[in-house]
Amino acid sequence: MGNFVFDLIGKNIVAALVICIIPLVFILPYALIAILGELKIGAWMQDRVGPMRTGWKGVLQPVAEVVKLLQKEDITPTIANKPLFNLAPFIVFIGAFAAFAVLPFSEKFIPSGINLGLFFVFAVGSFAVIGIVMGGWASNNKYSLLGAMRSVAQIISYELPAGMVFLSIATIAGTLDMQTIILNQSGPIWNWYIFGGPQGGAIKFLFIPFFVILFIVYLISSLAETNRTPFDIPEGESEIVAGYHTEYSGMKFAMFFMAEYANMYVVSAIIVILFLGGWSSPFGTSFMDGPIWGIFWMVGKAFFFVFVQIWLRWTLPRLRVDQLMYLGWKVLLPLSIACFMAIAFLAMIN
Amino acid sequence: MLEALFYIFAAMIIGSAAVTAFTKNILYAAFALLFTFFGVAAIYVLLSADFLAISQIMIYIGGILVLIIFGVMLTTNVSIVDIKEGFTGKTSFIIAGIFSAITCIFFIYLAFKMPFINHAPKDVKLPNDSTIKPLGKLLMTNYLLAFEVASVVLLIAIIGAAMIARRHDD
Amino acid sequence: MGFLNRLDDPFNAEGIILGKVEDLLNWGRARSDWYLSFGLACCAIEFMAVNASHFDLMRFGCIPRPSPRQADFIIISGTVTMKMAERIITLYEQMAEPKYVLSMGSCANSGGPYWEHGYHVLKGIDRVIPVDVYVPGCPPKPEAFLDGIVKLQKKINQQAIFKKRAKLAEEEKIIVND
Amino acid sequence: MVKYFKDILLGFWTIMVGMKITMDHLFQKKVTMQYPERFDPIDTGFMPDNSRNKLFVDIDDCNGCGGCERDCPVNCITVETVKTVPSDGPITIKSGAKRTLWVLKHEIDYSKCCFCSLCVESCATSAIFHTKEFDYSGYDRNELKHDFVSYSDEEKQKKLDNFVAYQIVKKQEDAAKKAADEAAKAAAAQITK
Repeated sequence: MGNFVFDLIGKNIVAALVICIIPLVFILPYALIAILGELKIGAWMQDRVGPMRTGWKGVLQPVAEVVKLLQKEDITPTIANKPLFNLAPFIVFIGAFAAFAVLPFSEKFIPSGINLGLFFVFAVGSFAVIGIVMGGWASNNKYSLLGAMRSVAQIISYELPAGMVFLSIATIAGTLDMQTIILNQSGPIWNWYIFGGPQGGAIKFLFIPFFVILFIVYLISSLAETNRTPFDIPEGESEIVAGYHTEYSGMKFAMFFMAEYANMYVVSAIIVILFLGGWSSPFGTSFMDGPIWGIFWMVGKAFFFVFVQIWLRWTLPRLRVDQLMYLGWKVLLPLSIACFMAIAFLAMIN
Repeated sequence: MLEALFYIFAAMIIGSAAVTAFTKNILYAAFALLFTFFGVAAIYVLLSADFLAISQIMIYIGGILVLIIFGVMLTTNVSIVDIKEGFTGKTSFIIAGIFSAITCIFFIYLAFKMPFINHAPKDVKLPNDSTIKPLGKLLMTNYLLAFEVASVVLLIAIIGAAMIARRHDD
Repeated sequence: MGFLNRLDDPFNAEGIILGKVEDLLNWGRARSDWYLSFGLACCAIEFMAVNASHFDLMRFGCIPRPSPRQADFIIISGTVTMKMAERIITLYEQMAEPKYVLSMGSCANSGGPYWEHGYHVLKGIDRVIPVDVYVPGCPPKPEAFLDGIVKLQKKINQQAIFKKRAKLAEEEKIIVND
Repeated sequence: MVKYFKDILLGFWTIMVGMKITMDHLFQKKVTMQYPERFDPIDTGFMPDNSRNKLFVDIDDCNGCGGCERDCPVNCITVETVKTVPSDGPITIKSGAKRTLWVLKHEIDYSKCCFCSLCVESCATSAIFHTKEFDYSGYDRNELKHDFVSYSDEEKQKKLDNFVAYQIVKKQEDAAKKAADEAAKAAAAQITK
């Protein structure tokens, strides 16, 4: 599991910088595609056509938005706390960007192949919380503060079920390293954890229901952690103007925007790595497998889950705060703990 | 390259810790702590203690710092809190001065007496592999009692918090 | 407005590059109009119809934003009472430059049915904030509203970003210099 | 306890149903009528007959009675007229009736108009009616004022002057006529005496 860029350039500072920049180069076009997808898929799901007048069938719409956001006036309210107000979008973006350090793109390329990849992703998620609180408080706006409060309550609540899912996978895989988790699932499609993992025999069928429940639990809690609908009460425009980014305009708002889309990719990639075999081909090791195909499968599968998030956004209404807490603490957490226990027990007797 | 990184992070820790100590705005102090914790985590990484570093980020930044900020923010009038309130005057300066002087002398004494390693020993190899496996084994065998006691302390804290937050009907 | 101001002065020569950059910037501004989701009276119902599937305001790149900080233009859709006018001024002032106003329907254009005897109605929103496009109708058809959007985008496309003063007409220069 | 699990299953099931609906709509035919490019209500007959769009005044058919101005609930119509003079010759409006008034100004302020159609109801000659035009938004409020009279200022002035001149002439004629009448009366009285 050597790093491709280190092999290519050698282990020096240039290679390190290149590795740092690759995720950024990935995020920017990805964000454009995701924004276009959000607009277009949302429109199609409502029998509309979406943006049509910018480029061919509106494909340049996100570019126009970036050009516009660059020109927008950058307002800092007079009574806002200026240092924190200006720092917050960067902290939020760092949180999203840092997670890319351990996300594998293929068998050969992973920016940093540390052995604690899952734990790291889980830990840097907390940066977003700090950034959101910082922005919400520094805006000196009651809606911002309310949105920040809601966001923190929500993210911290839903980190617990997500953590239980991570623990279950770590228990069965015996590692926190993403590449090893993916390697465990390589081979034919039924080696993926959602289909019971690599172990053979009848016990595999005992695993499947628990993994499916864990998969759904993580899908739901990942939506909550990225503040996506139906868990977008931190920025619920019908109640609190725009939540924690009410006072942000121009490029600072674009940073929040980009962090949200980067986070969408991160959680989708985590779903793919934990349950759907990461960069491994669904046709086994013989067909359409290899480092380049690995990038294709990894990004393709992750994009499918980005699509699922968009799909859910245009399907479901927003939850109320108490319903959100009910779902998090009374449904997802007990279910995930029960599944963790069951999987640990099954793994022990296996 | 690693040394340069070390000095950058050390400067970051000291600078943000100074902000935490000297700022008058209590929220600046809380947010400066973010950088202190982050710098400490980075230093852990440089020392090849990756598990400790990520635990530092998760527990201190994700947990404790959020808690502190939450507490500070929910307190009214955070930005105009007068930190000097209460026990002021010359006596407090004198007491604080004595204590600081004692601590300072103690640390200087330590600095001269401690057998610091100025160079990396030849035979010690920094682990390339993760520290997570030996850590888990040690926690489950040699240090099980300490581990369990720590969890009991946390349990007591949770029960106490629940007791305080309980609605008093009487 | 950081980016604009920096670009405003140092280029003195009027050249092709400036013109093309201006075209690009105007293109972005015109094609990505985020509007403040804000409705006042019966015109707002028609405005909602414009958002719905049959007319689809998003075709023009118009995306609703709940916060005035992120909005590019505000649609005054309906009767502006004196009390509401104060709020509209606040909202307009909170919007980030460049910002535009689209006045929709007779009431917003000039008071409409209340323009003569309405003691409580502002006689036209252009008495308090500058209006870019007036859409007539009571309320306007959704297509009439879309025509207003097209006209607004046309107007944005032709705006001068660099060397604004040089391009001003003579009488406007006098006003600016005063 | 049973209810708890039932609720979870029900919630999951309803989410699945909702997602199926949106997925179905993702591939359905889109209903959007793309207005500036492909939507032509007049050609396709989409526009209803009694739709209340831009008003139009056929000034050749307007006899200047001012009924629309009186009936307008928002007073957005301004009509100015002047009487015709015999020297104009035998003039008629389009529908054939005799024209007694020149319409010098027939202005409709669309920024005030509430498109209630009362002027259309009250027009005796059906000169004012709703067209099929609806997209006429402007950059200035005054662009929305429309004067349907196409006379130039000189023509208008001429018509006013004609009327004034005619009035003077008529006054003289009246006075002469009156004098003649009185003279005739006096003559008749003398005869009867």
